Amino acid sequence: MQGIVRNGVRIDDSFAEAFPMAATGLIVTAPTRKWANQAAATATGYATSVIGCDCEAGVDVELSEEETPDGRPGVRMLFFAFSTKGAEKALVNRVGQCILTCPGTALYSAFDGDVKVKVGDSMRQFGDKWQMSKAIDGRRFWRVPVMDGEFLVESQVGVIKKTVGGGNLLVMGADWESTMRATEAGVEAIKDVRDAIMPFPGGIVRSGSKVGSQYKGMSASTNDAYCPTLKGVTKTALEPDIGCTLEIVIDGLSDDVVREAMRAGLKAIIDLGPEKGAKRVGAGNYGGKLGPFHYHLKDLLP
Amino acid sequence: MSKATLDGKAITLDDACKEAARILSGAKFPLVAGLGADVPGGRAAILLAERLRGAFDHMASRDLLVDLDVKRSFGMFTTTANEARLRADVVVLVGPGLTKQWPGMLERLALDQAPRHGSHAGTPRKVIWLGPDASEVGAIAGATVIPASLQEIPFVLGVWRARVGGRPVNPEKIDAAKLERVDGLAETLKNAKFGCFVWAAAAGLDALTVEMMQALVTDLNVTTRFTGVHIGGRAGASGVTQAAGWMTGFPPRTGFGRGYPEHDPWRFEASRLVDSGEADAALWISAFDGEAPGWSRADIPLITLAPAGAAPARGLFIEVGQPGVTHDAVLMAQETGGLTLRAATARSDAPTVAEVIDAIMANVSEVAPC
Amino acid sequence: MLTVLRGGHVVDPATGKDGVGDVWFEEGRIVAPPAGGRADQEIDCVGHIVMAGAIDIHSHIAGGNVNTARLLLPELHRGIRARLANTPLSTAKWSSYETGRLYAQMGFTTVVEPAMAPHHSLQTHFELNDVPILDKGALTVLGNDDFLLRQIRAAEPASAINGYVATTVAGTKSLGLKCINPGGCEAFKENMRAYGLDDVVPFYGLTSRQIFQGLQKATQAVGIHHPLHLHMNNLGIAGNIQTALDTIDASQGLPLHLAHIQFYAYGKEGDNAFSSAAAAFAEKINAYPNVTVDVGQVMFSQTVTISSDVLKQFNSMPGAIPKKGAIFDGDANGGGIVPYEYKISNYYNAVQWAAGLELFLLIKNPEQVFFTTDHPNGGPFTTYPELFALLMSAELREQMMSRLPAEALKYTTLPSIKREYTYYELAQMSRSGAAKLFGFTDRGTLAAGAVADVAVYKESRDKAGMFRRAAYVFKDGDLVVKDGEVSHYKRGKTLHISPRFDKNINKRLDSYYEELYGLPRGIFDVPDAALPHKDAFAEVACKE
Amino acid sequence: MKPFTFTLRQEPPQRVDLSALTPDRLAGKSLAEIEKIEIGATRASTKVGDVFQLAEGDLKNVRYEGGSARFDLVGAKLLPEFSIHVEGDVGLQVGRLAKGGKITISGSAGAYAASGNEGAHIEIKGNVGEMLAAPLAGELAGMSGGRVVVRGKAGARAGDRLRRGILIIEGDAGDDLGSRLIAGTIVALGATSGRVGYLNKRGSLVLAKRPEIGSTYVDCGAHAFTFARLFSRALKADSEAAAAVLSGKLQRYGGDTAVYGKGEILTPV
Repeated sequence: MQGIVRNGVRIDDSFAEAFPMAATGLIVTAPTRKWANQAAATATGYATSVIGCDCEAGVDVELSEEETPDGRPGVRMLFFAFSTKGAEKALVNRVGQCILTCPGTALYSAFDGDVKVKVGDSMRQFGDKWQMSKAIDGRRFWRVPVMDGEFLVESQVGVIKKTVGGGNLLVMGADWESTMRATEAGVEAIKDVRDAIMPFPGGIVRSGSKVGSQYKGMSASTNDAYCPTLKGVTKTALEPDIGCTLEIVIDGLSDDVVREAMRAGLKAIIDLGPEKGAKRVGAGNYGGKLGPFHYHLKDLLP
Repeated sequence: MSKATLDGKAITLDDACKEAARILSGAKFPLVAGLGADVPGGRAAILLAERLRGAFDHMASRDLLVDLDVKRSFGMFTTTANEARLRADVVVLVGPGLTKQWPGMLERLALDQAPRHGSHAGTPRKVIWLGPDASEVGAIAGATVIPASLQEIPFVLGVWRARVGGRPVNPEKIDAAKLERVDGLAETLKNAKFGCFVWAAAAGLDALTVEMMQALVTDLNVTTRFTGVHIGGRAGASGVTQAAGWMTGFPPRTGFGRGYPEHDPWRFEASRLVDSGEADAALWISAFDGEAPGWSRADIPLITLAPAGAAPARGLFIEVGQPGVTHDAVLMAQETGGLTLRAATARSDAPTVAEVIDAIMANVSEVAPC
Repeated sequence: MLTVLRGGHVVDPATGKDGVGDVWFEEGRIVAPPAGGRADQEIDCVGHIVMAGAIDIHSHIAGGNVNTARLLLPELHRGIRARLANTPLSTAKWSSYETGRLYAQMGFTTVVEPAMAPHHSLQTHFELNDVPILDKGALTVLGNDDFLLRQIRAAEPASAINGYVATTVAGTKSLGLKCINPGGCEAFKENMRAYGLDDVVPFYGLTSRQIFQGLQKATQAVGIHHPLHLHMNNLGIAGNIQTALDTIDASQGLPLHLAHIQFYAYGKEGDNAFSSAAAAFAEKINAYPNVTVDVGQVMFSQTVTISSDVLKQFNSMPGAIPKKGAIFDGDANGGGIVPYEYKISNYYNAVQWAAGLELFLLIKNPEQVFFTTDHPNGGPFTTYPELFALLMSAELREQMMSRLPAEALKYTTLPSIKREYTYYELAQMSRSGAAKLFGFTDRGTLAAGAVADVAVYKESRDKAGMFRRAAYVFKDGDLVVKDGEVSHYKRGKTLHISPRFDKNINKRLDSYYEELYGLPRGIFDVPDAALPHKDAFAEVACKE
Repeated sequence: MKPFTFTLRQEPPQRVDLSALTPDRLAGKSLAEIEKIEIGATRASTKVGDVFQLAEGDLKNVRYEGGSARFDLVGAKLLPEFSIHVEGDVGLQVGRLAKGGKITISGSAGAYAASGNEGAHIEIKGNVGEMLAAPLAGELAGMSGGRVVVRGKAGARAGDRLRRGILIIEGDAGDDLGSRLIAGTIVALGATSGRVGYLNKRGSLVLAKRPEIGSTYVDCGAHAFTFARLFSRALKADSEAAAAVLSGKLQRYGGDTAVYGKGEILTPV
């Protein structure tokens, strides 16, 4: 698996394997930046992986007053789930618990999508018949009276059926500090890519997994080949100079977006170089048989 | 002997009918208006309008369409005057001048007597009069009079409906003392066994006001029984409306320009049709009292059917009898809410509207539909 | 002029005829084939079905409630087509004129309006008078009127009740009596929201059962041919089959006509607690030859329900489509006008549709069941041709059933019924049986002496098309329809009876009206002279 | 490409029904065929060619050079993507039941403008008659979508039974503005009179000038409404002034409490 070397960083001749997902986008606004960000952070919390969460979610981009429908500071969030139904269920729960409850917020659909799912329509009844409907330019909103005024929420939200979940980069370095430095550089670069999110904490996951387990009934378990402390006792994928592996996982609204995000992350990591950052970059896959989207690192090099 | 005149000069009835037919047949869009006639007269007039491919309107259309618009865009509860007389334990009269719109009202509704039908028979009737005119204030002994101008009535009804539903009203407009009185009245309405509103659109109520009243009736019927008696428009309006309904499917303000009836209360309003120049000849029927048309234009050919003495200065005039006075007439009876034959009280040989129109019709050739 | 309709397939159950033959008529009457006679006019009817003009026994075509429906729904009947010459207002939708034209085109020549309120009968007659071509008739509604309820409460002798019934029928110029939710409308005025066969009318202390049984007897006693025409309690309510079966049990062995029974053929099975109980209903009817019924078939369409069952109509208001309606508390019954749309995708409507067809197909004697849609309550009368086609073709029914909600089919026996009506059976239902029901001897048949009301249909696989546009229709021997188009109007009569009674009742009624209403009773009369056309009426003989 | 143009020859002698002259209904017809279309509504025939001179052009856009208060049903049932411009006045029911598209009238419009409009953007530079966006006789709902901008005055009962969509009236409104509102939004910048918002169910009346508040409207206080900010942005292109009214704090009067008390009148604080 000997790959290419760029700026001293070894690039595996490997590929990230990603899966189709259904995605929705929401724009939350609030009277202040603080409360818009707070709402977004809460609404996208506990949404790292569909393995154990109802969806994978994250902040796509912060929006300025000029960019939001109501002229207030806002945040654009993306939510990925296995199906449209799954996305709807997750949204209704998250908006109901995290946006409706959050002071000052209003909620809009971020895009038209292929189909619509009910969001405002599903929580308008919180208004106990005092809610009012407002339609403008073909979009419908509910004004739900709440204790600090009104919660304005769009009745339906667009879902794009064919999006991509699971783009990734495996960042490997000498130790935790340098590996983290490189990974964070990658994450920062990817943040600038619109329509893509990194659902794990700070965009980074340390618990990469493999398929299967020594325990019966567990379908996935720690990816021991990349665990530095097991280098001697397991069939490792790590060279002696690698002491830490971190992974960036990317969900995007399209194939191109994920490719673009991975390219941006890879470039940042390479630019940092092996001394301060990563010595090697790899990608996770399942042999190419499970996911239709394959991102070969060699194609993404700067 | 019946009289006919052309621009004030006498002509024979025969010639008058021929002349009328000539004028109307020659017009591009003739108007049959006024329609102040009994049911056979209105019926003949509508048939004539259809044959001429003109339009028809009644002089009291404004009033009849107030009630009809509420019925057809909201819904309506009504009853007969008989049923109100015999059963209503709470009667709410709405608006000024009801005793002028229906001179027999007080006697017919027997408001000073207790209801005779229903489990509540014999218990004293409660009468409330919202906004009577000055002469009517003392007309009913024991009635609760609630003064209100015509402009205030819709708001009062709104406040009643709000309070019957237990909803708040504007405290700047309705102070505590007033609110207490309204709430007392709302209780009276809710506790009625068979309540009844009585109103006349002709008193100046508009469709929004009547809709508010009927909406209140609808609300009250959720828990008790409530209904209404409406006082029909003048000059045979109710009867002619019924005839228009079975003949064309529509009330007056209906046109046949395209060869089938189209109902449009805006387009086929008589005065507008004349004043805009869209109608180019008019037959004005006003057999009850010779009321003159309300339009201002005087340059289109005009044929007037009216009783003796009501001839206008210009145009063709044909004297007709007064329905129910000089001849027996089928009219909508306010006291029964149905058609009835009214015998003549001062019979004469003046022709009926139906007879004159039939004679005109006989001189109109069938207009080939295009 | 002597006319012969040559070589058609003549279907005339009254005379048992069902085969190729000729029909002769002259001077407005059917005549026997003249020996060697030559016709002045000969019409080739080969390939055609020849029947007497059809009779509709129950169709709401006139009266204040019908007119309220017209005025209530201007947006639903906008015109689109100019009329032909010589047929004024024939394309004015829902007008009395269009009613005449459309019925005539389908080969109908007699239609009965089944709900004329005594206090509003003059308007009904005005409207009937303006239905061209057809002969008409009406049934007078009693059973919620104060005078009768007082009589029954006071246990007055039969002669007094008979007198009241007869003078009312005679005075309103009708063909008989209808009774609509007896006592129920009165109970609704007393704020009852449900009312069954044995519920007591407040104030009068009577049950529905007592009222209709009283009227049933009076109808017979005064020689009215038509059995009491009963609109039962609990119309349209799930589980009301019990009301219907109980009512038949209460029929005392006397003639009784149950109106639009489809609306009473409901059980409570299934997840929706609504199912067809038509099979049980039909079985009961088959066992009671004293009972006749009309179906009130539901046809999927936008329509408006018009009924003097004010209680039922009030309860229907929340389901109105479009959402409006008029509720009229009349002197006795009154009326409720509630628009509605029957949808093929609606479970309840689908069950209703199926229940109606089950009744048609499971009641054995076609002279015991009539084909109404209770126009316009189950659907407009213009859907009759489609209904006839459904009765005549199991295959067509199957096609329709495939479009219904599958769940609905579980709660009806319709899929198992293969019966197909023949022309003969159709004519029994719409001609001979209908004539018998009203005691008409001069119509519903092609026997010599009958009025020359004849409908000729060009035979076709498309039964609905065949019955919608008759090839020829003669009214009183006059050709009024050719190739499905009305050529001109003629004026039909309004048929009525004059039952015998003791005239003493009139004096009593005069003073009753004077004392209670403060009105002369004459204000409610139907004088011949009131109508715009002379000779509006024709009398039909009562039973001996 | 130039629009398909109807140039007025002379004021028609009667009202004319122009509902047949929408772009989609003209498609595939030759000029000669179009000239023969009957537009009269009386027994005296009036054809397109009697009233208009035609000039072929892009059928997505129809233009009338010259209008008349007798031009009824201009743009009736108009479909999305199409547009009609009238340089002049129109009569009754402009944009009746339009599904979408754009209609602009340089002059004034008659009664029942935008009646039953389902989605068209209709701009009337002059005044409109009574019953703007209202239902016709017997109908239960008025306009159900789209946007109407009136630069001048509106007649009585504008917005009657409005069900959805937005009316902007820059001039004065006639009596009884917003009667029987079902829902939807009316923004009125000029004076109002009569029973404003009578029988209002769930509609919003945004009034630049505070009206006489009726007995069944109740003061709910002054608030900053997020939806108003949203509307302010969305309406800016159509009416700067309407956008300005919506951009600040608004006093809310809840009503009509005779109905549910779930509609509102909003006026600038």
